Amino acid sequence: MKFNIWFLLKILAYIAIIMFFLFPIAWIFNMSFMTNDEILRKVPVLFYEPTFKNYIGLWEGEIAIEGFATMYVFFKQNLINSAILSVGSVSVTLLLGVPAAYAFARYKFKGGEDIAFTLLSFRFAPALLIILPLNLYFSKIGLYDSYFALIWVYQLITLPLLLWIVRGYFEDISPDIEYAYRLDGHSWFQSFWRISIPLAKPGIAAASLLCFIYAWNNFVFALILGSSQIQPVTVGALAFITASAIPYGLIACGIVVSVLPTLILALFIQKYLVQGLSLGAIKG
Amino acid sequence: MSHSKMKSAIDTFLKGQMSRRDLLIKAGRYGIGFAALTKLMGMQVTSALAAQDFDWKKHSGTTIKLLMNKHPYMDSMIAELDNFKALTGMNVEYDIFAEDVYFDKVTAALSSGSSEYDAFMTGAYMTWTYGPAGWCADLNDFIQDSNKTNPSYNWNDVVGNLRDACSWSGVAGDAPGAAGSKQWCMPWGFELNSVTYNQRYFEKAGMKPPGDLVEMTDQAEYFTKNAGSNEWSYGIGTRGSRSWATIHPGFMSAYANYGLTDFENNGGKLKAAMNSQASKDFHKQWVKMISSSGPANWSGYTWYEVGNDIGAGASAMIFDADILGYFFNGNPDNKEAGNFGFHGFTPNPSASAPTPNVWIWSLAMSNFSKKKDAAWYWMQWCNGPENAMAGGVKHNQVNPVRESVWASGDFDDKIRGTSPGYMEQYNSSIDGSKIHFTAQPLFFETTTEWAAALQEMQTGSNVDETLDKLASKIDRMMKDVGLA
Amino acid sequence: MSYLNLENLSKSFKDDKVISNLNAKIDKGEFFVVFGPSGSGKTVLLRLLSGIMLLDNGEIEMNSQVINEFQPEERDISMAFQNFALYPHMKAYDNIASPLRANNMNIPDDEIDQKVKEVASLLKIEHVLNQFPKELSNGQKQRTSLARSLISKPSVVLLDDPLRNVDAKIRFEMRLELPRVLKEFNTTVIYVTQDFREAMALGDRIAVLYDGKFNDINSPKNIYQNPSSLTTAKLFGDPTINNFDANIKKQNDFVHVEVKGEQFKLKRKTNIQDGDCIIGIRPEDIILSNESSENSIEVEFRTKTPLNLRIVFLVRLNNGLEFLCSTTEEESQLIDENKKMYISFLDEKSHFFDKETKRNLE
Amino acid sequence: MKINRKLFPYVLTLPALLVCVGILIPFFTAVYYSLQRYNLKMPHMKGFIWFDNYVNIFTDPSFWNTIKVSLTYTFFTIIIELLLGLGIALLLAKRNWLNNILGVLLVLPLMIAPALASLIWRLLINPNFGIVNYLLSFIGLDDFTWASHPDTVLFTLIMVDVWVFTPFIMILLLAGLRSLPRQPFEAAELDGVPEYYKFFRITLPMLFPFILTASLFRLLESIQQFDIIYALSQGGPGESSMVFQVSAYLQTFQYTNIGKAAAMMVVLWAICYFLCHVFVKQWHKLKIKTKGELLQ
Repeated sequence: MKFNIWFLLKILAYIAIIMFFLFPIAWIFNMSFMTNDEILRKVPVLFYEPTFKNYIGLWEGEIAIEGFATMYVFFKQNLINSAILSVGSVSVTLLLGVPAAYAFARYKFKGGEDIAFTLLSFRFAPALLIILPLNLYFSKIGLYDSYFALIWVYQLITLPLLLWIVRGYFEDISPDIEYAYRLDGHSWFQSFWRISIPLAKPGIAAASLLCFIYAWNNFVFALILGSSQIQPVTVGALAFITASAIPYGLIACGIVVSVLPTLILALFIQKYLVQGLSLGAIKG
Repeated sequence: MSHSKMKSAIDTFLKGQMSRRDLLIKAGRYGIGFAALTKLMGMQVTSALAAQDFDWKKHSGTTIKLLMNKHPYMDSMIAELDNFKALTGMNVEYDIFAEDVYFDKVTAALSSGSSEYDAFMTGAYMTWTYGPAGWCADLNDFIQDSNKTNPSYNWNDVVGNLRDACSWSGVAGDAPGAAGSKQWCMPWGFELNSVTYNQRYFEKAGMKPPGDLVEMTDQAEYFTKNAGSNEWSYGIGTRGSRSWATIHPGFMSAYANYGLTDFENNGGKLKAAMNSQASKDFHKQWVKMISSSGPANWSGYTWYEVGNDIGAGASAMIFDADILGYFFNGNPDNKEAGNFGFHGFTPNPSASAPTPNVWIWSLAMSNFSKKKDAAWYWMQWCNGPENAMAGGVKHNQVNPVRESVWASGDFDDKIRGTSPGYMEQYNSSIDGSKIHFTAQPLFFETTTEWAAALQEMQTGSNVDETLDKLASKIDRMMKDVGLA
Repeated sequence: MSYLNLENLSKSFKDDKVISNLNAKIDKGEFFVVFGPSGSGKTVLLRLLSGIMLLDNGEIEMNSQVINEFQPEERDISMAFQNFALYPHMKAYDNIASPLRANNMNIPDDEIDQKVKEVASLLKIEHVLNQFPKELSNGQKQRTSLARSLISKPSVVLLDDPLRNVDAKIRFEMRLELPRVLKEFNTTVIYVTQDFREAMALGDRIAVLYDGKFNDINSPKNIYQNPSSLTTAKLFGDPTINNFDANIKKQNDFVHVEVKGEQFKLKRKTNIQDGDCIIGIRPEDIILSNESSENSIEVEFRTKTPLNLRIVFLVRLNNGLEFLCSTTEEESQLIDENKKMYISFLDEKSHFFDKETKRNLE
Repeated sequence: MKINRKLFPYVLTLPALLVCVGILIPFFTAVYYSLQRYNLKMPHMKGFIWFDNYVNIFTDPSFWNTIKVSLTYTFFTIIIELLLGLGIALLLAKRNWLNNILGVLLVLPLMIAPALASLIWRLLINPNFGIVNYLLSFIGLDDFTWASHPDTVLFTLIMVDVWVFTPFIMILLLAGLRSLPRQPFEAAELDGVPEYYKFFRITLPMLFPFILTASLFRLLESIQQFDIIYALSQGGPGESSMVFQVSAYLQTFQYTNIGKAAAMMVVLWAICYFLCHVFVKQWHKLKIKTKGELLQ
């Protein structure tokens, strides 16, 4: 009987988790096929004729409200901007962060921990504290409104995150495995590339996904440091609210579309995430 | 060719010698559709301007950049922008940001002293910050300079209260528009705070729009009490977020209607006046109304939720910007679109007319601009009489700031056609409308604190004590900057 | 001229001198065993030789070339790790092939294949080549690791206690097999162990590592029979060597020994000085009997226990001194513990050590 | 090309450091601002006043309220997210199709930008149209006040924060759980050790470094949370949900009181620095305990 009670509790836990975390998501998805009239009801409508108007509008960038006005959205450009900013940031972060994480994990060197802590401390410099001076300097040196500048600033968010997560994974790899590879006649770089990185892959994958999400969702840096030409979806989606309506369906639709790239990335990465480091002898 | 005949017809129309209806009839006769007519009209306006004794091409080839808020005004400007480009040979770029973040963007951009943007949208209150900070150019330097301003611009055509509201001397307590004021911005479109109500609901309840604040409270209570069996959910929509935006619309309009002021001005020294007995009584009435029959989540309500609720039929009436009602009434995506009535509201039983506080979307010129003269070309075009007319008649530039637009039959037709009662609301309110706040540098600090105090009162704090606390807090803030 | 020349090697971690002034000359093709108790720095020594760690001081000379600053991959030295250090994400095959795929080798795939299979068959692991390390038994892991260290025929192979983590049966098998396999590769082997039997079974020479240096470098037989110090003598032998503070006096062909008032004499020659020293006698060099004889001493039986196919007796002298004696199974059966017991010493097999320095005095 | 082995770690880490160091200039500029009377709209009053801004905020009771609210918010979000995230990670640790799919789907809340997520939550809990409110009405909770009453506002904000950020903890702990070496578990199973003992004596200690890393980052974010709070309550009603970032945001962008805002942010920075320092120290201690110090 004891087994059954545990099993029941487990099922209940699954249901509770799915309800709390996924019901709002399902509802957002649902709303993206509704008109505002259907969304804004005292008693929610469950059966309605799904409309693709929101999706079409987003894609075409032009939403005509008959006999009233035409609303323009730049969502496609926002989406492209988000992609450029996020992919760019994560790439730079991987390039800079993975070797640094390795060094912190593997070597004890003078000032090493200080450097690691300093890098972490960038993470807790409140954005509000630095944003105005940053804007001032970027304007002065002509970096205002450039992808380059934003990708640079995004490193403050993504780099420490990746560094401190991946570092732990490198620490879990027995150094002997790398030494063995060196003794086989491979250079440091080869051992780093073929041994250390593959073995830390789940950590790198998880960290990259999180970095991507944080870059994708960033709001304030892009808003202040860029013109509307390079704004990501987070800023762009706010412009759906007009003086004549809060188009919740459109907002929901924007959320669905803006989440898709991240979701696809997560599905792609999940192979590494769930694979885990189940390789047994990794810890020496 | 019919086009040339049509052009002359348009000229006649533009000179005010032909009504819009006649023009449309003529166009129909020549087989010209509405779209083509619009285009033709734009061209004709442009050519009319181009014919002036004014060098519109002076800045040909110059590119200016605007920082704009996402707004119907902006949309109507963009729709006409090609005409400006054709007229001047200039190029115009613009950055548009959502209203939620727009002013943060402006503050960041201007505080950096960057010459990125030449002109931008602003509210009058914001220039109480931007002006003293040295971010805005004084537009008097341009308006008064006949070399820079085209002869038909006619600044005095702009509603006087609004022109005043957009200027200030920078001295705390000085009224906007008083002697020594600098024209920090110029009005582009504005809002009066009045009552918009759901006619269907009011008919069903057998009511007329409220005559004063007490009646409004009673009516709102009726709607809230009877929400269960009806479509609506509550009686009265007003803003309630912890922000200056909660104070300036309906609340301030009503406050002023009772003859109350935010500060006592003793020769440039300001003393908070929110805790006068009359003010306390007013607050009690107001808090009673929103507590008993405002939205259940009032303390988070922003303008777009106020609009959304009446648009979706949740609230029976709102006391907020008239254009909010106008726009939500016009957008057929809203369930209750077309059902709204408009009502110039006099909260104080002993007052004779409404005294709406105004919100003015304005245009300002960045003091850091390296192309001020060129930017001015765009500005005088943008709210010049021709474009204002085009915006008012063809687009959604409501409320227009020029008397000439209000006087035009076409605009009148359009408004009466789409929103019955709106004109009456406007006419009854406009004379008493102005900025009822005391102009002073801590406008945002004091109004935000005020809103926070309102929230506290709404959730049960003692009104008298809360207001005393608020007043002493504001006095302290004033003292810190040497104004008390 | 030796092939591998270690001169004054030193390495310390913070204040801990793990290796200090270690010297050795190792010949080409030699099976050189480094033996030492745990924590004596054996692994560190191998890491210094392989280039994983850098020396503080000294010189490593290989084939007349100082290789101190060489990267691990440049040294032509391979190593089998105590924990095997197999690449978990590669199959056994790829683990073994790894050294052949290093970029300076340029070996075609079919040749690699052939070599992997060769060495796998030599080590009897052909059937597991397609498995991942986590699917292998410890013995198979150990052979894979060995195969990887040998396949590229490096000049020097370092084996870091390779039999430590495998069970007794495999350990025994491998002890037999290793010399044969290593011979095939005709390579210089430095083999680290903390099992003196393993050291004695495998080594051409044994270097005994403690106090950061090699204290004996000698053939297994010599080390056992003529340890340079009491410490070495204690390390070799199980049960460990009996040792007592003693006073000796040479007389004719005899050495008179006095230990805590008890006196006996050993018939042997020596050149050491009369006086205080430490005498060491291995348990198997003590004859245990129920009958007294010339030079025998009466003892009291305390306990006995089997150890490594021998029986170890603990006996006590009248003065309270305790001895460990070990006998074969058969011998032990001849001894009746309930009767009086006597011990006597194999005269030549006793060792004298300096009281202070613990050096062998002979 | 040969790089000195002593220098090598620096070669690997310095690029990352250099890229971030650019930020130090604006940081120090901001610290400098915090020592000035500096309100953009009152340029004539600008001047160096040493620590007056700090004295002012620390003598202002509303700032202490801000600290209290921020720390309360941080404490509860972290505790709840940690427990929930750990629970979910344990529930999903076993590999099967359901867990694999949930492992991705449960990250969805994190994928929605908090600024947008909050907008949707405003609708979900809207008393007139919200589905959540509608569902709650069946259990008699239809007039739950959510973010519009001081008694419930923190609960509401924490709930949304938990909804958004629990997945962050979950991802890290799930990856951590799955990377634990198997030997100790196998050994424990052979010994027939009970489940709870296995959890407290093996799983939890081995997972601890992951837990520390995850909570460290959540801590830094939570104490600096802005999007969710600003979108849902703007710090209200009254001062009941006024946290650091909202307060500093108002000072910066609405009141243009740069000096005071910078002082508040520097205080926040110092709190983060202190907490971070404690965490990292613990983290190192733990590492040494579980793994032994690296030789090199």
